[in-house]
Amino acid sequence: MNRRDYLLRKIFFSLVTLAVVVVLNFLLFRVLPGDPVRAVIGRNVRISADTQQALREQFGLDRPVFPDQFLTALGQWARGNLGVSWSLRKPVSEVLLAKLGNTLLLIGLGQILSIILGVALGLLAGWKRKTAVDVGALTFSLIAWAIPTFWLGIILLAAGSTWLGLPTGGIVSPSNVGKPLYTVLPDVTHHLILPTLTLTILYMGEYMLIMRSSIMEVLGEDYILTAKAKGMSHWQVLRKHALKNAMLPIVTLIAINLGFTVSGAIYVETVFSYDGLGKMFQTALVKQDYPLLQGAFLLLAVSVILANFLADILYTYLDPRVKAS
Amino acid sequence: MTSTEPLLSLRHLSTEFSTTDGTVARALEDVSFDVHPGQTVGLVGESGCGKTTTLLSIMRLLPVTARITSGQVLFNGKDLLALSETDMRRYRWKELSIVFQGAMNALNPVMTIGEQIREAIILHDLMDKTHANRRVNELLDMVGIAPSRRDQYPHEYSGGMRQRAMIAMALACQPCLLFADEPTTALDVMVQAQILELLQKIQRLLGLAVVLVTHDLGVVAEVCDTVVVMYGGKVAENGPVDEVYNAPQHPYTQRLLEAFPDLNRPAGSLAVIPGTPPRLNALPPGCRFAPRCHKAFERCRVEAPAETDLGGGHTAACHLLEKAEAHQ
Amino acid sequence: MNPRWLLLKRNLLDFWKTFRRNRMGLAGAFLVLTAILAAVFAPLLTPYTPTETMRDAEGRALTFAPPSVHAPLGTDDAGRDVWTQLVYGARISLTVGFLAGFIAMFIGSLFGITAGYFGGWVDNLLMRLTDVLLVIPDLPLILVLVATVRQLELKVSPLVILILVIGLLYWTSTARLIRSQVLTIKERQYVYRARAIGAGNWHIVRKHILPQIMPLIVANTVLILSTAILIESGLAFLGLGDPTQPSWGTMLNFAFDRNAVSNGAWWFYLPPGLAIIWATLGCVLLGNVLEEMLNPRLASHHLEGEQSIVTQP
Amino acid sequence: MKSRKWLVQVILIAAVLLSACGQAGGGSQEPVVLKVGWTGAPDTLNPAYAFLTESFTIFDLTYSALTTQAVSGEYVGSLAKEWTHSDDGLTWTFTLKDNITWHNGEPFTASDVAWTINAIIADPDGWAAVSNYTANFVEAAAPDDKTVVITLDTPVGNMEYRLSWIYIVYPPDFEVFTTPEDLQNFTNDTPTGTGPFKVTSFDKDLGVIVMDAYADYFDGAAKIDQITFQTFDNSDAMIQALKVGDIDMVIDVPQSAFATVEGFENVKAVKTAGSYFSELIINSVPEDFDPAPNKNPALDDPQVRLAIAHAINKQDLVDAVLQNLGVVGDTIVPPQLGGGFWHNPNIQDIPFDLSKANAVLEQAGYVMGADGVREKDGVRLEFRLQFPSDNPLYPRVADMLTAWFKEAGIKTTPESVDPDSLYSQMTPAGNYDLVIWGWGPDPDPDFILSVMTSDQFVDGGWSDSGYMNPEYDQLYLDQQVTVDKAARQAIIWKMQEMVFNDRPYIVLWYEDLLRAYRSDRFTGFIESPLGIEIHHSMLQVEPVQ
Repeated sequence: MNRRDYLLRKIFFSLVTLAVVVVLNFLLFRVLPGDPVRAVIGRNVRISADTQQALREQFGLDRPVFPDQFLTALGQWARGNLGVSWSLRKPVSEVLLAKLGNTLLLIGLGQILSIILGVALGLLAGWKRKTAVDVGALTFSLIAWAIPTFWLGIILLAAGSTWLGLPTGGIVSPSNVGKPLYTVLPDVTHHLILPTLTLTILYMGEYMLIMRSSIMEVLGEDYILTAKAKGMSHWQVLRKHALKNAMLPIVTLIAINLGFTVSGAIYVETVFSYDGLGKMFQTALVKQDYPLLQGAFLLLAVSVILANFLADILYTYLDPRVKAS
Repeated sequence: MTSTEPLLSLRHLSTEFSTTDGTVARALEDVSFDVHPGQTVGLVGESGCGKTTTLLSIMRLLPVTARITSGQVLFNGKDLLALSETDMRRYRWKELSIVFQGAMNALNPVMTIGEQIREAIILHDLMDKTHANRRVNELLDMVGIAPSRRDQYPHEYSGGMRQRAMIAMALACQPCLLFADEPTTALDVMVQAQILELLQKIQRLLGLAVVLVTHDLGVVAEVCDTVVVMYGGKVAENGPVDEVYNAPQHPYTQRLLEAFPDLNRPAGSLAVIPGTPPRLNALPPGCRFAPRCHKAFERCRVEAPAETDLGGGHTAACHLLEKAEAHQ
Repeated sequence: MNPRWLLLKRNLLDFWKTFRRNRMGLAGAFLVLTAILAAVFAPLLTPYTPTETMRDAEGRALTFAPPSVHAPLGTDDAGRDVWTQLVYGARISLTVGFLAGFIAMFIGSLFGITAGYFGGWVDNLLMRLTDVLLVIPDLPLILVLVATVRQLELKVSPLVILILVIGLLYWTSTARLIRSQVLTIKERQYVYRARAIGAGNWHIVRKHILPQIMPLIVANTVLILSTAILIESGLAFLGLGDPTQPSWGTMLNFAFDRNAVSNGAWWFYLPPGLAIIWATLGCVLLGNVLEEMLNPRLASHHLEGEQSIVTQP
Repeated sequence: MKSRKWLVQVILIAAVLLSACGQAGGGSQEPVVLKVGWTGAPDTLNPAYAFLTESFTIFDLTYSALTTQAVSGEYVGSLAKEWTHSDDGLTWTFTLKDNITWHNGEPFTASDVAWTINAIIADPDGWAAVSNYTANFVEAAAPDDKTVVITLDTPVGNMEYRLSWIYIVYPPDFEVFTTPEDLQNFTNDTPTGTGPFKVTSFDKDLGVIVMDAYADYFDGAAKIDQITFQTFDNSDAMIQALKVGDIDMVIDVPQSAFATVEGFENVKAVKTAGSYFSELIINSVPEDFDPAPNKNPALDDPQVRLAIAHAINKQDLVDAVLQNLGVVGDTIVPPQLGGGFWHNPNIQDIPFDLSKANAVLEQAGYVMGADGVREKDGVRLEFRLQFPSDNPLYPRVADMLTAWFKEAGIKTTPESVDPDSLYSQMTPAGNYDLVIWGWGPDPDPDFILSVMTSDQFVDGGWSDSGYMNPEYDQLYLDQQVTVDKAARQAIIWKMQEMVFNDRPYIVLWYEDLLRAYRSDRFTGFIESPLGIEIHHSMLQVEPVQ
């Protein structure tokens, strides 16, 4: 009942957001000067005027922009056809899919670590408010907030490669390129240390801050006093009563953060030449490969919208209070 | 009644709060009263007079900004203040439990009612999970909630049901002393009556001692055996309900009873006691009630009155009574 | 003297009395002010111009030279003084940050007040718009936008594009904050009274609501500045800045692309990053303290250690 | 159940890892692999339509041509053992070496050569990458398995050079394409060649090319077993990989990292004078050209061009941008071509002199405006300054040029543009003012000279400046058919002078060729201006014992 209403609302909202993204993507694409045929077939290939005209008709570029072309584009995107990359001369969707896994690996690791560490530290800081732990944690998160992602990456790259001999880029050593990642795990791990560390430091601060204020708010609630009155120790109260309530905002934050995580991935992958979507986004930007850029944008935006929606669903399972309100 | 040993005995309890601007609020000063087994004690006074602080001091649940500076809390003759935190935890809920005001906030929103009740039972090692569940059903049944609603969440309960659940939870470990901190606030009148009835019923059934914190003098008259009237962190008058109600000795009590039935009404509307309660971090030097007292005289403004024993367990703290004593 | 001025003066004095006791706030103000001063007085802080090349005795460019008396922060890959680049870069970084921040503040306040004051479908529409913007990943959106706009050959400086894109995208948090504040103020007695005596909407907003939320807007603007400065640095690092008007981000772009790391030229890549942290940290500290002072909310909680019991037998 | 499955997987992965470790440890007969790192990648392995240097690096190793340039700069036989030409220079007869086989084991015959050359002659659009080398070719014939006869319509002065670029392809791979588009779209990821290395895989996404030594190579097999090429997105990462030994050799060490690489232990950094140059292109498309150019008309004023030349500190560019790994440039024929034979040494470069630049403009009537930009008759000296986005050096060049120009009252707005867009914007649209770009000239000056001819300023042509000078065009045709070397040199010197004085290009520098390799692992590289990666060198490389 309530949950269904809530979910319907969320589905509706996700669809609206999706529509905005799709329309935006379409419009930006059309705003670009130049011949859209090139976007479809790639730039370097010289083709005859006849072939161009045929393609024009095939892709409906001779028909009005709205609604015909828009619907055509929509249909193609829905089928996963995102055009052909100018620089790689390959279907954009193919290129993107190949990089998705690497990015998920990096983002996933970074998120998991930063959530675990950030939540633990935030819990500690909020619980032991105004102690050295708290002040230290706050200082850390403030600085983490103010550090530009890419610069932290550069610093860690310089420090890690100089003093620890860690690899400065890529996802595997050149000798292992092309092999399935799980067969060269130690090498992959070695390469992942610095980029993951960068992402972890960056997001940890934020999770910590949220967890800290969240736990402080929860600890001010009457049910915490009730739990204490029941004779529970601080630790028991924290674990059984405070944690779940305080974690709820984190779930929402993780979802919202995905957008920022993607931004982080663009910087970190650029600095560490990590072969993922973020790096590819940056390359597409430099090479002005618009089909690739916009395909990547579409994929990233849709993934984040989807993840937000999943987080909303997850939320209904975690928080029994979710109401339509 | 007075011949038996008191179950709980507060002896000169004083508690301070340090405030953010660096001053000290003397929230409780020299508070003493007894609670005997099976007795119901009403703790009354205006908001901020220290009723809740008294309860929290007894259970040692004060925030970190608070300090108990002196006194004793004797429970069955044992000073709770001298216990370690670990030992104190064993007393909570098992011996002394509490029903907070506003059960919506006092219940954890993400745990079912059943879980929250069971948790206390299992925490104190009273029984295993299966038996605990059976016990939860009994308790819910006792407070008039269908056991089928055990696995629901607090937000699925009405206000009155939540308060019942809270009571059931407070009884989970069969304590011998129950604190009820304004258990009927924020409930509508019908439900208030039902909750009070329930409390009375349970007290009779289980032979509990109850300390009922309230601002409703009518409730006290109806439910309590003795009453402790607090003002500005001190006990103004303390004695059997009948005696105090029929012959209030402290000017504050007198004024209160005039303002009856409900002293929580906005001061402006009835305007019975002019002025406002003292700020605890800027207390007057003499009697704390002096600035508002219609009978106050010079001494009241410079010297705090001591407690005068009026016999039969009736005491009051007022210079007028000392004078009367002296005259006698 | 004008009584309104006196009122302002008294309030400012009160504010200053509270503020100067707050060490974080003072630190923030110090960081922000020094950055601004460095930008304004850049030509006085260095004997060189930002494009001047440092030369050795033979007149050859001194590239990647470590810090020395002549170049306190060394030289970059083109033989230019890093310190000079840094103080002149402050101009670009701060200008872009401030302008973008102000645009965001203006839009955010406008939308926040409109949504909060008028409510209804206006509110609904604006708030859903902020929801949508919140979900779309911000950096990819900015990158696509900037790249597209640049392709239009509008003959404007890349910096103008950056300012507009950042300003037009980062107003959502301000709008939400202002809206919630307006919602509470709207319900206050004097607003009802003003309405009862027939005051128009614009009058009420200007006379009653705006003065109330102004402090909050100021505090929030300072916070947005930090975001804008950070975003600008990131975009410049990705090569979307104006190479002829190098900001701190542009310096880092050059440092990274020109292998400052493998050259060990730490003096080239450390200072711009520290400068960015300097400015953003300053804004964050200042903004947080301002916000805290204007919205005091102090909650204590129930698990703060053991309360002390002095009386032991 | 679920968790147990997960556990099984973990164990499996661990087992795989352990076994992998075990394999790496054992076995003494490891194949010798030379791992090469570079920041580029071939655009395609199809010789008909490959334009990037990287593609030709691979072709050099996997294909063979009739002739090849030796490290000395001379042209020697590759597939051809010996050759003669008729007295009129119109008929060339080549005799092939023995024992040449295709990588698939099929025998190689003269008809394969004839097929390739005739295919190019027949479809110059499809074979766009190499068709300029068959200009003036009439036909190729194979009278027997070992003989190729090429007929020309006019004599060609640089026949051996031209043939060194025509890689003979395996006809069955290419016969199937009937249209130029089909041919162009063929990626040819595993080419069949006759060269010393055989491409076994080319993964464009991963940027990896694996090449195995071809044991039956006709000039004797290589001493190593495999070469891998790995593309790095970031040169820092590539340098680091060389340092730690992940790769053995680096092509194109960035200038800014060369000093660092020189300091590495067990790494030899190789620097040789190179012929790559970068230039400032000044839009020289005539106003009456169709389509009409879109440019600032002030660029047509020779005095403005002279002032621009005075306002460029080439030595600073070399010092700062190239990190002193190169020399100041002047003409479009670098000193390295043909051992210095073709470069005109008499050209006096325009000195960097900002006051002179200002004086020239002042004299020409360009008055300094209030905003520091000079102006004459309403025309402001305000130019677009564009450069291809794929070059890491040009942002800095643009930045430095802008600073100098500003001192002379010239305002430029730098802009990084995707190379394809930039090209289509320039040729033949002529929609630009100033562009920074560069060339890697062929060993023979013919190609780089052709870039300045009028008829190259068409869609798909090589000209980007739009320089049109009938006298120059005629001289270009003359040098093509002048077989006498001294006479050809005179013509070519004259052509360089014309370009230098008219300034469609202001040549900024000649880059050094920078390479590095692990000297603790491999030895035998031939260090020449052609780079250590050419097949002559790769045939000599062997592991350090």
